[in-house]
Amino acid sequence: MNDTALIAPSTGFLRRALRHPSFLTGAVIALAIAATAALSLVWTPHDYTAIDIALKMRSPSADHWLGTDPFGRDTFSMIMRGAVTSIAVSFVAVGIGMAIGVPLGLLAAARRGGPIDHAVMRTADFVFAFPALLIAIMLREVFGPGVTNAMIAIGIFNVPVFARVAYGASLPIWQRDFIMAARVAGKGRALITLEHVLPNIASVLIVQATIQLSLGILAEAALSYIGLGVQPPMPSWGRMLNEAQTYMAIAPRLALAPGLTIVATVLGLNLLGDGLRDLLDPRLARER
Amino acid sequence: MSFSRRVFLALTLATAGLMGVAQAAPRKDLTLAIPLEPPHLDPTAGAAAAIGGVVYANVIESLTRIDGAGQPKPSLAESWTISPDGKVYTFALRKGVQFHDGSAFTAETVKFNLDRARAADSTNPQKPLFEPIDTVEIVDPATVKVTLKRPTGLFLFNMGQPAAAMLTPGAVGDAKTKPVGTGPFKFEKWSKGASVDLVRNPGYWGPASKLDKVSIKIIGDASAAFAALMAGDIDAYPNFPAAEQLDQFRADPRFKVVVGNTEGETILAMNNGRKPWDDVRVRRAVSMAVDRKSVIDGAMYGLAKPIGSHFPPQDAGYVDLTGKYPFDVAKAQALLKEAGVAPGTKLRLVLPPPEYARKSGEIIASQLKKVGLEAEIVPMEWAQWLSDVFKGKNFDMTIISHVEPLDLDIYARDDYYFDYKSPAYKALYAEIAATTDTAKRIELYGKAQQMLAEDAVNVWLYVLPKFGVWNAKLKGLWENMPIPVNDVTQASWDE
Amino acid sequence: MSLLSIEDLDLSIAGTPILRKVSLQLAAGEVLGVVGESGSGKSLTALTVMRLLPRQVRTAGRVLLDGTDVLALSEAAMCERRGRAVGMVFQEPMTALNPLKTIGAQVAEVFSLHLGLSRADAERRASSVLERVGLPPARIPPTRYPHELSGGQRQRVVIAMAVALSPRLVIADEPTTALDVTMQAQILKLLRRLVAEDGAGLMLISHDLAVVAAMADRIAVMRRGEVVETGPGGAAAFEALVHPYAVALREASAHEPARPAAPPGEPLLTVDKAVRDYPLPRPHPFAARRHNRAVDGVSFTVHRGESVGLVGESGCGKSTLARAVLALEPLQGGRIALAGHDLAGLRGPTMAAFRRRVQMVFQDPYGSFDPRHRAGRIVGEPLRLLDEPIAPDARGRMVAQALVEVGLAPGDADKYPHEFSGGQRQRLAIARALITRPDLVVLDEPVSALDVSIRAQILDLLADLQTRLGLTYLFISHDLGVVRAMTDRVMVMSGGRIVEEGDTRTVLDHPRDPVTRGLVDASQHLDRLLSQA
Amino acid sequence: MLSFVLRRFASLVATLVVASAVVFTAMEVLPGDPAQVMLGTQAQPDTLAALRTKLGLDKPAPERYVAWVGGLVRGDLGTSYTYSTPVSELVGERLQVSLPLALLALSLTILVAIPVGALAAARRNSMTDLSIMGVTQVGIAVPNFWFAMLLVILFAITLRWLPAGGFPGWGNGPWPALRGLILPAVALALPQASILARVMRSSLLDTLGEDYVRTARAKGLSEGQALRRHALRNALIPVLTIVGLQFSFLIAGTIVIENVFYLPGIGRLVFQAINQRDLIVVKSVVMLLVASVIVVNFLVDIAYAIVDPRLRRRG
Repeated sequence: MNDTALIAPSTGFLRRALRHPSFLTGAVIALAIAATAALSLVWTPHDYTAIDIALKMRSPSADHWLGTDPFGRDTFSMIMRGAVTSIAVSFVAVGIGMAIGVPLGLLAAARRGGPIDHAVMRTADFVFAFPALLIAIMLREVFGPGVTNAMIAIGIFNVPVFARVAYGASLPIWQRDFIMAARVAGKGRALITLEHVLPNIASVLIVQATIQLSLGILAEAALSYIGLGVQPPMPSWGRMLNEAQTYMAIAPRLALAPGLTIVATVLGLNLLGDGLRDLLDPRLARER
Repeated sequence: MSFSRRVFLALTLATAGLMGVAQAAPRKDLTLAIPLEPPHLDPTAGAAAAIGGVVYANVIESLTRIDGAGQPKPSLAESWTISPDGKVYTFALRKGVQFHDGSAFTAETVKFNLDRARAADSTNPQKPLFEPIDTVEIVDPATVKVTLKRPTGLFLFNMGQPAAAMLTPGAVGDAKTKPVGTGPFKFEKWSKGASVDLVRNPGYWGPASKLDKVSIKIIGDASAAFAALMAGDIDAYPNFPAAEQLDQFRADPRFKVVVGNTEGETILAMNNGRKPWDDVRVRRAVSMAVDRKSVIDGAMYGLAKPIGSHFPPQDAGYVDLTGKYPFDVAKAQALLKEAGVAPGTKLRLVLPPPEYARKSGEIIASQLKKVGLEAEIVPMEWAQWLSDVFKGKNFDMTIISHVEPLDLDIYARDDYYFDYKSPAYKALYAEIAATTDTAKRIELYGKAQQMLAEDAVNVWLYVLPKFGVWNAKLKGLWENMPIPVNDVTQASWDE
Repeated sequence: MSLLSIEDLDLSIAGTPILRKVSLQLAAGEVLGVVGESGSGKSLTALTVMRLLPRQVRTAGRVLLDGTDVLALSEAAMCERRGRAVGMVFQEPMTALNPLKTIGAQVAEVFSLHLGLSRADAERRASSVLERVGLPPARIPPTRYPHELSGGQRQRVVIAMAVALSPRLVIADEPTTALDVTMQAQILKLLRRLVAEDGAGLMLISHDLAVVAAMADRIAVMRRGEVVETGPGGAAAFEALVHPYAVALREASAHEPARPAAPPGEPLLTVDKAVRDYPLPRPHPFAARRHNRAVDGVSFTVHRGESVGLVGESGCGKSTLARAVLALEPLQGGRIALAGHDLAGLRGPTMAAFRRRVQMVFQDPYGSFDPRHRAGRIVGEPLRLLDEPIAPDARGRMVAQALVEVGLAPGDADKYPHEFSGGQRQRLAIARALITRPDLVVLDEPVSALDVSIRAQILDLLADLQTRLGLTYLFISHDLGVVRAMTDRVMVMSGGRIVEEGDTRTVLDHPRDPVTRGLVDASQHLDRLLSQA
Repeated sequence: MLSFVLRRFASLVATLVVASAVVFTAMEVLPGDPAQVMLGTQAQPDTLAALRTKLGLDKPAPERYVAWVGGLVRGDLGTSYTYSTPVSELVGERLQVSLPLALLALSLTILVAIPVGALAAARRNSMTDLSIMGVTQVGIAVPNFWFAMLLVILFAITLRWLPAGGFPGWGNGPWPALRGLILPAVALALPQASILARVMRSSLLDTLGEDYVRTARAKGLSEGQALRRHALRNALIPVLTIVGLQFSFLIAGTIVIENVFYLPGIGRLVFQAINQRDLIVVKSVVMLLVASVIVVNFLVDIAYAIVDPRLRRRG
């Protein structure tokens, strides 16, 4: 690790950010999706739960911008409200992952080589070996399907990710001379972790959080697709895809709209993450 | 020669030519697909309908058999006599019948099978069917006398159900993986998750099948099934899962689409033992709140027949009660108010996995919302549905299709999941069960339907339709599905 | 005609000019020394000759190699010349070799590539070249991987590749900077012998004027992308340089700060049979733990007001010993005491009191600052060790005073570390170490990361502060010149033990232990050693 | 090398033991009675009890755990409650679908990703690089099951080149079976290949910046030669890690994709078995999946040691 690995707080962040194409694209997409989600809480063109069989399978029109589904619900309204589901699930899952994973990773790094380090990292490896989907299925079986279980399942999957990232990013920090300087200044491990390690790995964590958000959106879609996510009447992009599947031959539009929305959202978040990485962490930028 | 004559001639010649080819080599194989894989192939050891769906009548036979119209017909029992008190059935067995492994079918076999099914350690899923049997006696190798504890009107029908299959004693242990029966087809191979293959049984006692090979594939996904039919990978899908795709098959001359009936009364079951559904006014209000037409249009593509009580329209004794509680939001609200059910009352609407339940449930939830009932949709897998709803009665409402034929008895059971408690109905059903006279029975069936509808025990939605899609040249498949089986014994290719 | 002739070379990276009108001449059989501090453009000049520049680089001017302008050659023609007409040796032997290939294969590649030799022939030739650079196959089989070799051995492999085809020109870019002093002399000797045998020209690039002067026939001094002076090498080099920058370089490398001799006071730090073990990973889960003994029964005493040097090659245990003295790592045997108080018993307030009295200055000043903290916070960090929490304004005053003491402005407290120059950063580090008015300061290679010209200023500051504040120094270094200038007594460490100790001048002028002798020989008599080649 | 393998192996065994305990406990808390599922709605209490005894469900949990683990060690995965066939046989049949699918997807991933990533790195900042980066960026964002649906619409429904789902079995020759696996494998491979190509690119860019590549160039190797002979193998080390991690994703992906294409693979087996409360199958198959991930990561570690001589003699 060289000097550029750790960067000083920069005054020109915003100026640089506005010139960074992928950050800008990603930020615009992410903000658009977030704004749509927020808007859907107070307004959608139509009631996204209103089933009116008489209106079923309408093609896109001025009234129904993306047409209607087999229950006569407005596809556009459902996609808008589906954003809330996706965002809520992936944010809570990242929250769970960070709240548990980061402290564990920091603790393991602070106690490097000791039994706590081994216990934490082996557990992380172990949880990692369980495909998240199996965790989701088990949770569904025990607690019934629902959005909470999706959050927990994805959250559990996020825990070892954040633990490893926090651990991996902290280790080189602990090797740095300023940590020894802090110890000479009488600081203990906890204080050093709080005052020196955490601020210095914050950018890495932010970048990882963005990546996990986009993975969370994909995972939520996959879980909803196989019926483990949010339950009707609350719309979800993944379940819309599931419902569209039998209509693939008749109305591919039903599968295209939610699918493209997922792609756009995940793409946006990934671009945002790449951009943040460039802007926050020059060393990692090269690896893009 | 005019143009049209020439065309006609050409067509005739072409048809003749095709027929010639067909006559030279009529197809002797059939590939059909079913949505669910059977867990195993022993109908006497598992409840899954898919078991009978594969082996019933094709591989394994019973004393009687149920035909496409739902009537019991002679099978391994050539004929029978019933004592005047309706308690003693004497079956004359078909002679010279051999199992696929060469063992003989005799009165011994019948006694073995019936005794096994009702034994204390029996794991027969339909054990109650055998409960009325008091004794089974061997009169001679070709005659069996069965004495019942009480007259049982449906006994012949019950003896034709998959669970009453006759297995050879020597192969009972392996029946789950290698069923050995007396049917026109022998079990050949089961590629788990993919298909079950059957071949013609050359030693069959009855008229030989016109098919040499039958392959039953498992394709659960509607879009995969659609593509497989279109590609000609399968010849028939007797119970096609997606109504919305039928129009495409109808438009294609290669296919025949048959919308048939099943015995599956699809109901919105209410927990009669739980407040507020224990109040008949509330149940009536719910009945009025549900718009059957919308449900059928939305969930079944408009292709199901509505019912107003627990009885399918095609069966003898049916009474049309669909007009009893017409769709009326205002009236439903008034009734609820009268019964003291506040708007915004929450309820658990538990939905088992099948599409019909999930789709109907979503529509019904939105309909209930209009009368002020907030239904929380709780989807469940079968295992949990069985333990939570069916056994634990932990639900307010659920949607389920009762596919067993002539199952009015469930309303007379103690402690059944929807918890209907009516001594009057119990008495009525006892009378039905003891009645062997057909006309009298039919009349009583009518009374039972009226009584159930009056009490609005459940909301009866529709009879589960059966969408058969198959190659237009194929004939002899069942149009209806009185019991959930795929009888291919009469199937053949058009010549 | 000269072998290499660089004429008016301009070089810019992404529009920023880096080299300006660089002109250098090198004849066959001659050694040209290029000297300059980091960033002077000497490495880029070398890479231009090899045409191994980053893509964004634009060049102008001519680089004639045997009369051909390499800047005008096609890439394919250049590939033919690299390794065959010009060989190059790099600074970092640890990373200059492919870790996944054996050394034999890596050397053999030169032969198979340029001569089209079969694998067996190429390997045979590789063995003989390895033998020639001092890696006889009998002792160091060519089937070894780089990680199985020491730094010096690896540098020999790199040299083997550079000289394998006896190129007309060898470029060596800081070939010994990453090596220990004793190794340094051997490698330089080897390089000189090889080019002499082949009659090749050698372009030797270094920041170390002594090295260059000892090796080169002619010297070019570079600064900020320009050649500021050229002159003769050898013994005459020092006297001949006239450019002010060159003179400053020369004087700095021989600088000795004024240090009035102070009478040693009472014992401050006593180290008694200290032992420090590191556990090694177990070969299998049931094996007994094995240990690596980094400090092996070391005893010494440092008196108040003294400046004691601790020297030794890297890995000799001197840094571990320093960490133990700072109570950052526990001992497995023996004891360390400060003014009679055993470090092992320190807890809470007594530990804070100890830390207040013993502070440290690190080798890499930038690395010892949290880049996210401002200078004021960094310098004030040890103030938390005071018994009483202090008010923010008092704290600010103390920080400002500490900054002034080391020659910085009070206003610098609001700057971030990256806004300071290298020398200023080391001043900042010293300010931090002194803010609690410690008795003992451990200085771990405090000037070795600095350029020569700045080095002198920092040494002056340290000497001045010691006198003014009555500090005691434990001065760790591998650079005997600095140790000679800064310490009263010196201890020489090797293999975890102190092999020799005594008055600095006595020890360095009349070394008794072979280790000391090796160190002294290598650093002081570089030119003599080389002349024997 | 041997001691390294031994140490890793010991931790592998320990992990597997913990995994078995976790899986067993998870099964214990699943609600729902396997006997009830098998016998359906008409079953009587005494029938259910009889079946439970037959299945050994009436024994205490620790006893069943020991019996189960003991069986696993001997290679006996138990007998399915519902299928009444040995679980190993069931698994064996399903593996005939899942294993070729996973291998096909993995080889597709590797065969596409490594050359594409290497190309992008070699042509850094060119149009080729930019387009590869753009395509892979989208590839990562595409949910594999949705991509699968698109493939079905295009290749199965519209063009009718390939089947939309189902698996004919290997009995009818390899071609029909392979045809059934092409679309699922492509759907599985796309996102993984996108990720791997990007990892390959950045890893190769890193190694291309290493000193030894410069040394190689100074020897006279052209850029391409230096890349192939020196950078590539070093760049593969981090790629190997990702391949190991991707295996876990691939397994999860297989479960979803098998459902889209109705393939009778391991994923569907778990799904069905959970729904039917065929707990012995669930336990054994979940254990198998987890073990395969753990073992693959173990193999990746060993592969490191083979690729990287520095690890071979590690203490």
